[in-house]
Amino acid sequence: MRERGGVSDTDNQPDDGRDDGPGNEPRAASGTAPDGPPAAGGPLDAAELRRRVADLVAAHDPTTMTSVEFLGHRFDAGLAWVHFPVGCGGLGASRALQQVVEDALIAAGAKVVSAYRNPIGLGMGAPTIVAHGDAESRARLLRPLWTGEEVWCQLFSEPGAGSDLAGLATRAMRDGDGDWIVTGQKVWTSLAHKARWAMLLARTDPDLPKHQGLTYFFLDMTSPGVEVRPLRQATGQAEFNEVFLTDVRVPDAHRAGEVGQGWAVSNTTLMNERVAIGGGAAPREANAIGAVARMWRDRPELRTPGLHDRLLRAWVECEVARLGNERIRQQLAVGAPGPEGSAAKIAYARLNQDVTRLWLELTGEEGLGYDEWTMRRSDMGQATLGARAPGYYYLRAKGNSIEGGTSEVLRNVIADRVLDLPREPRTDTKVAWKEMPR
Amino acid sequence: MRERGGVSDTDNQPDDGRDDGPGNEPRAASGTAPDGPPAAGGPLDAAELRRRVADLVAAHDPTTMTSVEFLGHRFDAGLAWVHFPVGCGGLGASRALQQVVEDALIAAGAKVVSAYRNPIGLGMGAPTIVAHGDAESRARLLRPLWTGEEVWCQLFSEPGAGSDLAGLATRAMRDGDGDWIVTGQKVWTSLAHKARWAMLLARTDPDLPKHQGLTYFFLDMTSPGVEVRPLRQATGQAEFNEVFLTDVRVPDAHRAGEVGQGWAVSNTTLMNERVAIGGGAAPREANAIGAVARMWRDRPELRTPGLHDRLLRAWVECEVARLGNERIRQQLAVGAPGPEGSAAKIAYARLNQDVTRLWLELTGEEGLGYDEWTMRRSDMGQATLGARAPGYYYLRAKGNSIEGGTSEVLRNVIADRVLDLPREPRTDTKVAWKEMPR
Amino acid sequence: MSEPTIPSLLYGEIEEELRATLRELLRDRCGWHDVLARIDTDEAYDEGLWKAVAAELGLAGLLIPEEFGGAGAGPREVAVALEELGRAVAPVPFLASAVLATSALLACPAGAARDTALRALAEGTRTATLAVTATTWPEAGFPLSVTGAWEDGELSLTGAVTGVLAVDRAELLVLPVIVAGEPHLALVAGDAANLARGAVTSLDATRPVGQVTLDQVRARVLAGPEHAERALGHAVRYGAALLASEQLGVAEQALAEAVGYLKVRHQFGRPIGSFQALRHRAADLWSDLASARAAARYAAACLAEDSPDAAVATALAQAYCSEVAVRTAEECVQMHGGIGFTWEHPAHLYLKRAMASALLLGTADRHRATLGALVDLPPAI
Amino acid sequence: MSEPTIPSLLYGEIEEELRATLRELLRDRCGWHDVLARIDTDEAYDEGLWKAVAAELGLAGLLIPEEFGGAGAGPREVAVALEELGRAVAPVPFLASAVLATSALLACPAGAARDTALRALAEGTRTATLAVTATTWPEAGFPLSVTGAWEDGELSLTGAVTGVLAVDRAELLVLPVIVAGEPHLALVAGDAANLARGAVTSLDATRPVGQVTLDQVRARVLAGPEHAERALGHAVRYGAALLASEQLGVAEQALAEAVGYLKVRHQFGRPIGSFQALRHRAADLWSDLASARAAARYAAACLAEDSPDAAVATALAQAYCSEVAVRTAEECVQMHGGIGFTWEHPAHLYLKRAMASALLLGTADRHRATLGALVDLPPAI
Repeated sequence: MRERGGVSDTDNQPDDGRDDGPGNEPRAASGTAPDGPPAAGGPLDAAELRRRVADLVAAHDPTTMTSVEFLGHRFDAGLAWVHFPVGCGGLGASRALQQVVEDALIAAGAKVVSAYRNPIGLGMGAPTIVAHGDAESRARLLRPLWTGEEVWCQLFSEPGAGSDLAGLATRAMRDGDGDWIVTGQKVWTSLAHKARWAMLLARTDPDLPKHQGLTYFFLDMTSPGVEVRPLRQATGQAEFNEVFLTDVRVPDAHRAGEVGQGWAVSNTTLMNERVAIGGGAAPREANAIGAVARMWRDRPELRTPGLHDRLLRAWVECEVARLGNERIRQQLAVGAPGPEGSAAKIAYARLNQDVTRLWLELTGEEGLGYDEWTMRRSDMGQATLGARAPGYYYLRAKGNSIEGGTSEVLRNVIADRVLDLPREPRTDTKVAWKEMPR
Repeated sequence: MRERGGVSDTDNQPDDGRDDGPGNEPRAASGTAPDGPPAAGGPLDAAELRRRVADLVAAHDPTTMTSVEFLGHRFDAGLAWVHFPVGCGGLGASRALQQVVEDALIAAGAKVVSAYRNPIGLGMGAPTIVAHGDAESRARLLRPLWTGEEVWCQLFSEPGAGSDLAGLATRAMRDGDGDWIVTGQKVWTSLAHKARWAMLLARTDPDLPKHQGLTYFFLDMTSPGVEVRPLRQATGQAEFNEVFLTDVRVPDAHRAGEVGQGWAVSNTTLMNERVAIGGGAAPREANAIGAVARMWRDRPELRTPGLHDRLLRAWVECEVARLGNERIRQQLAVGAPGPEGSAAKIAYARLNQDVTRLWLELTGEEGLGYDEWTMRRSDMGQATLGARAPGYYYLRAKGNSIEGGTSEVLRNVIADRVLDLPREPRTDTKVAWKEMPR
Repeated sequence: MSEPTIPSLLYGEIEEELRATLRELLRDRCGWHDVLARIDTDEAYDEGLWKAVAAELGLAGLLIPEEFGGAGAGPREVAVALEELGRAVAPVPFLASAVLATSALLACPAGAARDTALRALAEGTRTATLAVTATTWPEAGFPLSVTGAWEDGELSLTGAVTGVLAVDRAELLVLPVIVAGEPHLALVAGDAANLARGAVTSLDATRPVGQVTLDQVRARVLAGPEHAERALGHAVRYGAALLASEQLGVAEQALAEAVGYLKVRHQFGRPIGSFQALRHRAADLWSDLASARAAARYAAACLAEDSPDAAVATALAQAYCSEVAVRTAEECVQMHGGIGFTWEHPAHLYLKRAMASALLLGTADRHRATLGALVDLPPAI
Repeated sequence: MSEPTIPSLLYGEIEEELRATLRELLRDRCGWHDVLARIDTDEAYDEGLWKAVAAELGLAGLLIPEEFGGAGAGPREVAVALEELGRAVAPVPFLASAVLATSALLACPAGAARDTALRALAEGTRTATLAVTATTWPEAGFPLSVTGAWEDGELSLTGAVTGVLAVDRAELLVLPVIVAGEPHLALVAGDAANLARGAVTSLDATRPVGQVTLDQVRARVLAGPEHAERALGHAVRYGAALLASEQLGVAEQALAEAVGYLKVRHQFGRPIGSFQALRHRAADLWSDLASARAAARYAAACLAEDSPDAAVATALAQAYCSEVAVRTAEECVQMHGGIGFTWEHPAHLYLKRAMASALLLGTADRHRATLGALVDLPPAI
């Protein structure tokens, strides 16, 4: 939960973008611009890409091999992320052409890779590797990340560093031969129990102010000293993990970006998380409001006048939020991204909380029950609607205003970046990290 | 509005009670302890007081004279405020015996003085004069204050000093002969247009931190240089005034408390305002909820299911607030005052705003109308229910969360004094007033 | 439940141009000091401004086809105009004339009376109103308070309507009447004989309501039983859908005022906008506005393409935007503290416009009930 | 509307003593770690704690007159006990046995079955429940799901009830049944032949519900048609009124946890409790609690003096306190951030208790509807 929380929180540190230079750099650099040579062949337009997809499918019939094998061939053909450089699974083409490839592959009968197996690697790991990894890291890491053979997770948040990610305490110290020895505790880590690699943010200089003493690493999760424990939530499920790092050795070659530039590098990761939050317009009555509306329609005996008013209010809010998201999507499509994403995230959390509570109240007696408290692992995210008892969704929704940036932090983002309101006095950005009260 | 606002705000300055010594002193001193000699005669118990009332009425038949005349005799008999010292309209008796006097006077057929004519003088002026005025001031000021011959107002708030009353800018400078020359602008002053005297807080030393450079005066409102202008509100009415002070001369004899002790003295005034907020338990459906409930009952054609739910919610909130106030009253009665007063004030403001809005929505078409925009003076407070159009009450209610301490300041009071939450960092209490950004 | 593809919720180039032109005009000629000063006069409307808006910019004819001299634009453009007029709390009878009366006329069958009226409105030489109680909502029944009778081949009307927008100002009244038990729409001249009218003191003095009384007043028929009910419902729905954009404009201005004040007002040695509680509330208001904009745009877009979802979109926009406008205007007062409660500050102008608008053309509550029926969420029995 | 003088809303000396004793016991034997550990076991109730509370402290008999071995106390004392039990989220069947079943028995006419049961409950040697679906509300109709027949002079019951508090734990079940078309209350032994019962996995694992199925189960009559309906309504109203005090206790503990965390948790170099947005929210919760305390106290006091306002007081307390408890527990999670969402933190215990309690004995919504009828605020037609 805080894993993604940490991510966005950081991105959103009210003052970080201003007072602390590094904060804004990756935003400007935007990480993933093509930097490889243009591929041989014709101009990289849609027709050329369709031709390459046709060549790929002709050479490697997806129906005769495993998904992993085909994805490997796709990577080698530069058709994984077309805007990545050649050799990194891309062609240095325009990002807008990616959809052409996806469509052509579907038309050719090739299954499109699901983000489910390796969502963090695909969404955040890959852009960071391309932007900040050295040639060796790119060559080693990107292909198995893409095929899903190597799952990634993110080691940012800590018990003492949630909204204030830059205050993290995990310590990386150089040893005699230039490697790094890492010790600390990370938390809210999705998929850590399946991950081969992690994006790790650690403190390399506690004498500097908190944003300046951080360094970013790619961590091999099979290294000695890495221990992953499930973290059980109020729902009974364990969606996340705690990760304990005890004298874990990380080669300096696995450092991403310069020493002390970890905050800037992490912003590449975070920015890409934020982009991933978008997507197509959901249909009306998607999410929990649909479940409540169906229950209202199907079970007239549960209806009361007071709940009717609440249902209608909730329906209005949900539908307006849906239109708001669609408007954001339309703005992005014409290249005019607004800051409404943070507002949408706040609204989603609040609405999902209100609606799942309404659901439980409408459910009445059955709402007193639950399906299962036994701790079970969940790979990522909340259960699909209908899979569990209403109580589960009520409890799970409580996390929505915490994970991926607390609603409080997001309000600060809007106040700072949109409304340009004066900042709160801050006491934590100029002092050495080790002097900071905690 | 801010006039009372300023009052409570000050009382409630989060840090003032801690960082700035003077803030707490008058609270401890509590101002009005008897300091005159005990009156001659028997022990000052209820029987004795009843006897004195009987003597008073026998000597001065209230049915044969004006109210002012009788009040004068009552003052002279020490039966105005029995807990005040002898000579100050009191007998140095226990405060709890005041009710005995009131009851005995009613039983004797004497009209009890209404606070309406001089509420600020009676509620806040008198305790301040007794606690901080010199003998001459007491002798000169208390009797006509009590009889209502001299109305009082309070010159605390300023355009630039609302919630932050201690930041006020009105300047008092000593001239050659020891008098003070006062220049500045005050605002939100009820009754200034009728007042003979004012409680004035002014800055005597801008080089000190803001709480330390204030001094308190009794100001003769007929002095040259005092100009009173009505302040019109959103309702169209002018309940308050602006008061402009231009080189107004105030004799040093009219200073209350020491130079630089104005903040402490003002706390006597403010504390007494807070006490006055109490009172008896209101009946059910007092306030605006009663008007809405009656409209609901009397005009079934206006009812809708959605408004029904809102009405019931509002009714619950109002009734619970009423019980909450009653509980506060009961606590005070057994001498265990709690900090619930601030919460009650916040709740009242919010509820009155919600309920008057509901009233307007229920009213429908007639709610589009208004009774009168012409600027009219109002002596004090909002119009009684039923006297004006619903729209008036809707508009007037907006002031409830501002006057007498904004809801924001009162939340700080609760956070500080009740929950003992850590304070916000402050930057304004240690620097010279003149250096403070504004 | 019909659920068409969502149309564009953005502002097109022409809409942005229209906005820029109108905003400039309003900045020059309709500052809040002007609006405030007018309230203390007997002239509710700024006639010069109305002439500039209606005739010179041609906004009165936005909805009117070019064949009648109009701009042949549509509800999306009207919505943008309303946003700007709302922002300025402009004292002009745009909603009554260019939206309500115009859309009613457009929904009536062609005919001499209608066509002449449309031409006059498009020119900006005449102002009209829809003579219904302004709190009516799209699904309310046809009004029964005015009846008509045929006398010597002429329609004669008797009755009264209260709470009518711009009734004292309008040269033309589009009036729902009952003739021989059947609904009709009639056209009446504002200065007709035996017609009495006047404004009442109104909560929103920048847009007062008034009443009209008719005692055998001569009228012309605009629509008979086969069209009248539909035309009236169409006009009220059009008005409700577009009013959401005006509410959006009011809310935007109220928030802009509040945020501006939060930046400059200092207390406790800091700008008050640096206090987190106020920052968060301002952020929430901004978020609400983003949603309101989407809802208002969707309603206008659905009208523009005559979407089957137009009724849902209208009810949705009203249910949401009217509450956002009131909440934002209320917070604008609160964030200003005492000064926001004075007559000499514009906050009360936004508050009164927002609150009065929340009562117009169906409260949020009415529109939620409508939605319940439209999207199959019926009440409890 | 009846409006009696408001009774004392404060806590009396005896009540404070009771609170101190119980709080000490709960602090020693019912820390949240204990409660949490129990959820992962098969034993829903802490039998040792229940014995201490019910028998040793004698709280099971608070409502029971001394003639039956009870404490002869009243609802005010029960309310205080519930505050403390709620604070501790104590896994004991107090509400089911000492409140619901006991008040039902007390409302039945004297008789051997009843009197014996009361004595056993007062001793703390038996636990009872009122076998109704726990979401029922005071004005709900008499349940029809169990019917009784006379066979050889003995009452035999058949049917089922779901969602019953403590049903798997209780030795005695007070059961509303229909005999010959008429309402009765019957007493059934938990271990009676042909009776099956069991708990279900519950949202609030510290107070699970379960079902009971009866197939010709032998029973004794507690109340016939002349008393049964009133006795059942009395018990449910008693339970609802006093549940408000438990909800108050849950909310108090949730706020205390949250405030404690706000003081120690540092982010951005400051305790998070110094951030104004959180300070204000905590202050608002505290204010709500002050009101909830008044409402809960009023309900208990009205029961204690058999006030004509008891029905209003009950509906009011439930309508208010159940929402305050949920809101406070939700904010407790939120103010803790991630840690508050973990299993190893008590916040979810308060949240689950608060939310499940909000469904018990009538939702806030039901109670508001009841109030509407009681105070003459009828629904729209």
